[in-house]
Amino acid sequence: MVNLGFSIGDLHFKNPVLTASGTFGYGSEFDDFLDVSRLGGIVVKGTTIEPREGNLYPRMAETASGMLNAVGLQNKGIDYFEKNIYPRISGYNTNIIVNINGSYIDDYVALAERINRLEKIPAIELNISCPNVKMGGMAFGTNLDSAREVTRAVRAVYAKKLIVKLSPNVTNVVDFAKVVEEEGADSISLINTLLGMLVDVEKMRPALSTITGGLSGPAIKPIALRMVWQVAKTVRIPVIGIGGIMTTSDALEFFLAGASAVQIGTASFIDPQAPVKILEGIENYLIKKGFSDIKEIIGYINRTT
Amino acid sequence: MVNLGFSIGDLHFKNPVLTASGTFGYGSEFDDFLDVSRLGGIVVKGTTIEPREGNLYPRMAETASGMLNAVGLQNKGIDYFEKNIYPRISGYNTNIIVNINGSYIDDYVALAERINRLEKIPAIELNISCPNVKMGGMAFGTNLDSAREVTRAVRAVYAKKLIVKLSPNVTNVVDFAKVVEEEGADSISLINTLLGMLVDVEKMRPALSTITGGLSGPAIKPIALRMVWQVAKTVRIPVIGIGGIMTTSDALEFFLAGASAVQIGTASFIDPQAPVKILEGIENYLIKKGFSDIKEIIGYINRTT
Amino acid sequence: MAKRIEDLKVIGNKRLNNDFFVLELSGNDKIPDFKPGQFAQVRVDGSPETFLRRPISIHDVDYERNTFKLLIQIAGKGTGALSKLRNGDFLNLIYPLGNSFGLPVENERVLLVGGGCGVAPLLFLGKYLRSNGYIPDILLGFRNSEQIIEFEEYLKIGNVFLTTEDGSKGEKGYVTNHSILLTGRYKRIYCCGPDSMMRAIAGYCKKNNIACEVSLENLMACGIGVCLCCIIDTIKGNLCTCIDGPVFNINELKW
Amino acid sequence: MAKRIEDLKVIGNKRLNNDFFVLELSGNDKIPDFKPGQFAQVRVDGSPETFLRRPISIHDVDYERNTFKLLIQIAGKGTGALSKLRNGDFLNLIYPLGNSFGLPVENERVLLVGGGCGVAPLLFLGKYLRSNGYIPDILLGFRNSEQIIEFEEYLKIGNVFLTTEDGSKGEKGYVTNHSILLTGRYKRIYCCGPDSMMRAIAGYCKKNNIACEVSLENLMACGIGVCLCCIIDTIKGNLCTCIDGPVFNINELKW
Ligand SMILES: Cc1cc2nc3c(=O)[nH]c(=O)nc-3n(C[C@H](O)[C@H](O)[C@H](O)COP(=O)(O)OP(=O)(O)OC[C@H]3O[C@@H](n4cnc5c(N)ncnc54)[C@H](O)[C@@H]3O)c2cc1C
Ligand SMILES: Cc1cc2nc3c(=O)[nH]c(=O)nc-3n(C[C@H](O)[C@H](O)[C@H](O)COP(=O)(O)OP(=O)(O)OC[C@H]3O[C@@H](n4cnc5c(N)ncnc54)[C@H](O)[C@@H]3O)c2cc1C
Ligand SMILES: Cc1cc2nc3c(=O)[nH]c(=O)nc-3n(C[C@H](O)[C@H](O)[C@H](O)COP(=O)(O)O)c2cc1C
Ligand SMILES: Cc1cc2nc3c(=O)[nH]c(=O)nc-3n(C[C@H](O)[C@H](O)[C@H](O)COP(=O)(O)O)c2cc1C
Ligand code: FES
Ligand code: FES
Repeated sequence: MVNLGFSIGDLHFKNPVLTASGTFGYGSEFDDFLDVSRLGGIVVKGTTIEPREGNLYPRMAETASGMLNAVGLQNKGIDYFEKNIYPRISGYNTNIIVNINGSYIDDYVALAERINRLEKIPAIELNISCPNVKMGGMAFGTNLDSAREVTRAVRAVYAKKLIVKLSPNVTNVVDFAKVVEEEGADSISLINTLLGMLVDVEKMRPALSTITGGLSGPAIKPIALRMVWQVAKTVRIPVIGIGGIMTTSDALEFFLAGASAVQIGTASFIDPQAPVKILEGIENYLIKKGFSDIKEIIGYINRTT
Repeated sequence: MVNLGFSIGDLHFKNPVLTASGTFGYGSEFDDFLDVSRLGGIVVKGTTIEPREGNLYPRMAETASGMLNAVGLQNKGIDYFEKNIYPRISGYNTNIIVNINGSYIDDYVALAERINRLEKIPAIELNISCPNVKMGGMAFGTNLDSAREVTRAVRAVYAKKLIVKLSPNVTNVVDFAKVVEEEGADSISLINTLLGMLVDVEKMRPALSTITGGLSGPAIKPIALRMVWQVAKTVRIPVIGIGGIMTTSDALEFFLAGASAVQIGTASFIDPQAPVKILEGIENYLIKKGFSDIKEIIGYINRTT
Repeated sequence: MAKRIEDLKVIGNKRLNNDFFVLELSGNDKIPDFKPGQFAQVRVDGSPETFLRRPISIHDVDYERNTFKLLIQIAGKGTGALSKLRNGDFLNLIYPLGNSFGLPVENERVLLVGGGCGVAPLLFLGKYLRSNGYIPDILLGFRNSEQIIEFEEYLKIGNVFLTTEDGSKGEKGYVTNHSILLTGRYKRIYCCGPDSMMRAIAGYCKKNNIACEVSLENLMACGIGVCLCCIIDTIKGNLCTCIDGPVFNINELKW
Repeated sequence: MAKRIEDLKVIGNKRLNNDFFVLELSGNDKIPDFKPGQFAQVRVDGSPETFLRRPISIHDVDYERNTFKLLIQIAGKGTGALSKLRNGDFLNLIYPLGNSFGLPVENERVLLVGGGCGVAPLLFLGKYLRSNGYIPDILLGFRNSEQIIEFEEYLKIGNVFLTTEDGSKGEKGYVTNHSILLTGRYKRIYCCGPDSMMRAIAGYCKKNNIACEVSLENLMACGIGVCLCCIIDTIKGNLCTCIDGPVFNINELKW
C-alpha cells in the first residue's frame, strides 16, 4: 500500500487530491458521478458575507485549451451557507474547506469569524485572487501590502487552518508567498485564474459582459506549474498546486515540482470523475515507480537538477 | 479596395501583418512558402552584440495549445548580421526590423548605434522581455526603473523608429507601457512569452534544460489580448499585438481590441504560410463587413462597450 | 433521475441537409427514462478547439431498441466534428440533464413552436404529449423549403403548420406571423428556437394570456449546476439554465 | 530542392504490429526527388494535444506510382492519431526537409544499422545505394522476433543481419554486439535508431576508423531552421538538426 496522505500542520488529508473552488459546487452536485468522501478535500464555492448575483450574462467563453469565466462570486451568502448547505455537506467524510471573499478586509474577517465556529470546517481558503469582481478580490492579491494586511487580519481571528490562494497576475509570486507565510498562513494554494479576454469577431464585441475574465484549463498549466515550483522552493508551509490539471500526469508534474497537494478545477466540467481518476492514477504511478509514500516525489525535480 | 496600411510616425507599413522575432528567422527561410515582400514587415531574430550559443538542449517542449522555448537568444552577433545577413535580406520590399537584446544597458545602446547606421533597417524592436537569458532580458522588462532607463538610453542614440517589446510577466503592463511611451518609444509591441515550465513525469525531471521557458501559441492568446486592450486604451503610440495568433479571426480580435498591427509568431511553425493567409483573411473580413480602411475597426470594441 | 457519464455507440449518422444531421446512439446499459426538454453534454473528441462539452437536446427516443437520437445543426467546430462521426465510433455523454417541459392542464389545446436547431427537443416532446393523451399542433419555421426537416415525423404527432422566410412553403414570414396564432385556440405553447423567436412568442403569449414554456440555449460549461456560467436573470434572481432549466415558464423570465 | 506544404492523400495504412504502421501517401503534383535521410513535418489534425508538427522520415518512394511511404512507430498522442488515418483522408506535410546521407566512396563496403523507428530512413537509403551501384549489408536490432518488421523488403537490398534482445531471432543482444562488426569488413556505416545505439555505434566506428553517419531525432518545432530548438552541439558550435541535419558525420559531433 502506498501512503497518499498529507497534512497542513495537524490537519490530516487522506490524500492530496482536492477540488478547486467554483468548479465543484458544494460537492453534492457530483454525487451521481463519484463518492465525494474518497477525495482528500473539497474547496466549496467562493463565499461572501452577503448574497451576490455575480456578473451579467455572458460570463463564459471557450478558448484554446481553456476557458474564460466572469462569474463574479455569485453565491447565496454565509447565512444561507450556514443554514442550508453546511448541514447537507458536513456528512462527507472529507475535509471541507470554505473559499472566502470580500470587498474589504472587514468582510474577510467577519467571514473567518463566522466559519471558525463551524465545527466541520477545518480550514478556509482566503481568496485574494478573484479577477472577476470590481472591489477586493485580485486587488488584495496583486499588492504586497494589502496581501499582508488581509492575511494578518484574518489570522488574528481564525484559529483553524488558513490557506491563502494567490493570484498569478503578478510580477513575482514568490514575494506574495513569503508575505503570507510571514503573516501566519498554514498553507498556500495557487494559481487562481489569469486575467484574459476574448473578442467575438463576428459581433465585434467582447465575448464576456465584463470584457475581461479569468482564464483556466490546460492552457495555463505551464504557468501554474512554474509558479508552484518557484513558491514551493521558497516557503516551508505546504503548497497546493492548481491550474489546468486534467490528467494524472498533469497532477504528477505539480508534485514533482514541489506541491504537497493539488486541486482539480475546470477538469471537472469536462469529466466529473476526473478527481477520482487522477487519485487512482497517482497511486498506480507510485506503485509502478516503486515509491511507498507520495512524499518521496514531492519536489523531486529539485534533487536532480 | 481596402486600405490596410498603418504607420509608426512617418514610417509606413503597407499592411499590419508582421512576423514575430525568433519565429521567422531572417525571412529567407520562408521563401519557398510565401513572398516575404507581401508582408507588412518582418522582425528578425533576436540579435546581440556578441555571438551567442544560447541554452543547452532540450530547449523546447509542447504544451496544450502552445509550446515552451528556452532558446536563449542564440545568434551570430551584430558583426555577422551586418556582413552576411543584412546584404541578403535588404532586398525584400518590406520593413525589416531588428530585435535587439543585451545583458547591460550599454549593450543595447551599442547595438542601437550600430543598427542606426544600416540604411535598410527603419526600426528596432527593443526586447526587454526575453525570459530565457540569465542576465538582462526580462529583468529589464519587469522592473519599471530599468525599463525606463534602457528605453531612455537607446532613444538617446537611435534616431529611427523605436518599438519596445513588453513582457507579460508583470502585475500591471500598463505601467510599463506608460513609462516607455514617456521615454520616447514610437510604438509598443506585446506580448513576449509567459514564463512557464513542464515536467517530464516519466523521466521525473524538467522538460527544458533551463527548467523554465517562454510559453507561446494559442494558449496565451486570451492573456495577450487582454494586455493589448489595456495598453492600447492608455497610450497614444501605435500598439502591435502579439501572442497566439493562428488565424484571421485571432488577428482581428487584436485589431478590434486596439492593436494597430499584429505579429505572427509560433503559427509560422505550424503553417509557414500563416502570415499571408491571415493578411488575405483580414482584407476579406473588411470587405464583407463593409469597411474601407482597417483603421475603422481598430479599438472598435471600446466604442460599443 | 441519476445523471451518468457514458460512452455511447454511434449506430447512425444521417445527413438531413447542409446544416442538419441526426446521430443515433445506443448504449450497453438500459437508456434512462428521458423527460422531454432534457439534454446531454457531449464531448467532442478529436477537435483541437473544443475544450468544453456541447449541450445537445434529446431529439427522439426508442425505448424498445434502447436507442435515442440527437438532431444537430452544424454551428461551428464542435458540431462540425460531430457531423463526421461514423457508425461504430463512440461518443461520450453526460446525461440526462436539465428539467423538462410540464404537461398541459387537461383538455388544453397545445401548440409546439420551433425554429432552427430549436426543433430538436420538440419531436420527443410531441411524442411524449401524444403518449400522455394530448394531440398537439405543431408550428415550424424555416428559412426556405430546402431547410425543412423531418416534416413527416411531425405529421405523426399532429397537425403541422409551416412558415418559410421566403414563402417557398407554408406561410411566408416568421412563425410569430402565422395565421393560426390569430385563431386564439391555443391555451399553451411550448417554444424552442432562436432567442428572438422565443422572445416574440413569449410577448405574444403574455399579451394573450397563454401559458408558455421556452427552452433556452445559454452557453454552458459544466451542465450540472456548478460553474454558474449559464445563468438567466429571472424573478427569483439568477437561475442556472442547466439545472433550473433549460425549460422556463415565461412568467419566470424578465423578458 | 524547394520545400512545399501540401495536403497528401492517404492511400494505404498498413499495421505491421502493435507498434508500427506504414502510411502510403499520394499527391496531385509530382512528388519531389527525395534524398535518403530527408523527412517531412507532419500535421496531426484532430488530436487536441498535438500542437506542433511531427517529424517523420521518408521511408520508401515509388516515383512510378508517384507515392511515398512513412514508417511510423506509435510513440504517443500524435503518432497514435496518425495510426487511425483511413484511406481517402488527407495529411498535411511540409517536405522534403533536411540534408541527406552522403554516398560512399567507390568500392567501400557499407553497412546500414538500424533499430526501433530508426529503421525508417534506412529502407529508402538502401534502395538509393543499390540504384547507385552499392550493395550494402544491413544490420537490424529488435526487441524480439515479433518486433521484426519489413524483413523481406531489406532482403531485396542486401544481406540482412539481425539481433534481438531476447535471442528469439538472429544473434542475441544489441546491434553493437553483432559478430559481423568483428569482421572489420565495413569501411562506412550509416546508422539510425535510439540515441544510445547511435552513440555506441559511433564509439565503435571512431575506435575502428570507420566512416559513419548518424541520423538524429532531436525534438523539433519548425523543421525549417528558424526556431533553433533542435540544436546539437558540434565542433562548429550549435547546428540545427532540421537543416544542418538530421544526418551528421560522427566526426562533427561531440560524442
Ligand atoms: C440546453 C441546450 C440544448 C441544445 N440543443 C441543441 C440541439 O439539440 N441541437 C443543436 O444543433 N444545438 C443545440 N444546442 C446548441 C448547441 O449547443 C451549439 O450550437 C453548439 O454548442 C455549438 O458548438 P460548435 O462547437 O459547433 O460551435 P462553436 O464553434 O463553439 O460556435 C459557433 C457558434 O455557435 C454559438 N454557440 C456556441 N455554444 C452555444 C450554445 N451552447 N448555445 C447556442 N449557441 C452556441 C457560438 O456563439 C457561435 O456563434 C443546445 C444548446 C443548449 C444550451
Ligand atoms: C528527423 C526526424 C525523423 C523522424 N522519423 C521518424 C520516423 O520515420 N518514424 C517514426 O516513427 N518516428 C520518427 N521520428 C520520431 C517522431 O518524430 C516522434 O516519435 C514523434 O514526434 C512522437 O510524437 P507523438 O505525438 O506520437 O509522441 P508524444 O506524445 O509527443 O511523445 C511521446 C514520446 O515521444 C518522444 N518524442 C516526441 N517528439 C519526438 C521527436 N521529435 N523525436 C523523438 N522522440 C520524440 C517524447 O519525448 C515522448 O517520450 C523522427 C524524428 C525526427 C526528429
Ligand atoms: C467557473 C469558475 C469559477 C471559479 N470560482 C472561484 C471562486 O469562487 N473562488 C476561487 O478562489 N477560485 C475560483 N475559480 C478558480 C479555480 O478555483 C482555479 O483556481 C482555476 O480555475 C485554475 O484551475 P483549473 O485550471 O484547474 O480550473 C473559479 C474557476 C472557474 C473556472
Ligand atoms: C522559438 C521562439 C523564439 C523566440 N525568440 C524571440 C526573440 O529572439 N526575441 C523576441 O523578442 N521574442 C522572441 N520570441 C517571442 C515571439 O516573438 C513572440 O513574442 C511570442 O512567441 C508570442 O507570440 P506567438 O504566441 O504568436 O508565438 C520567440 C518565440 C519563440 C517561440
Ligand atoms: S452550465 Fe455550469 S452551472 Fe449551468
Ligand atoms: S526545428 Fe526549428 S530550427 Fe530546427
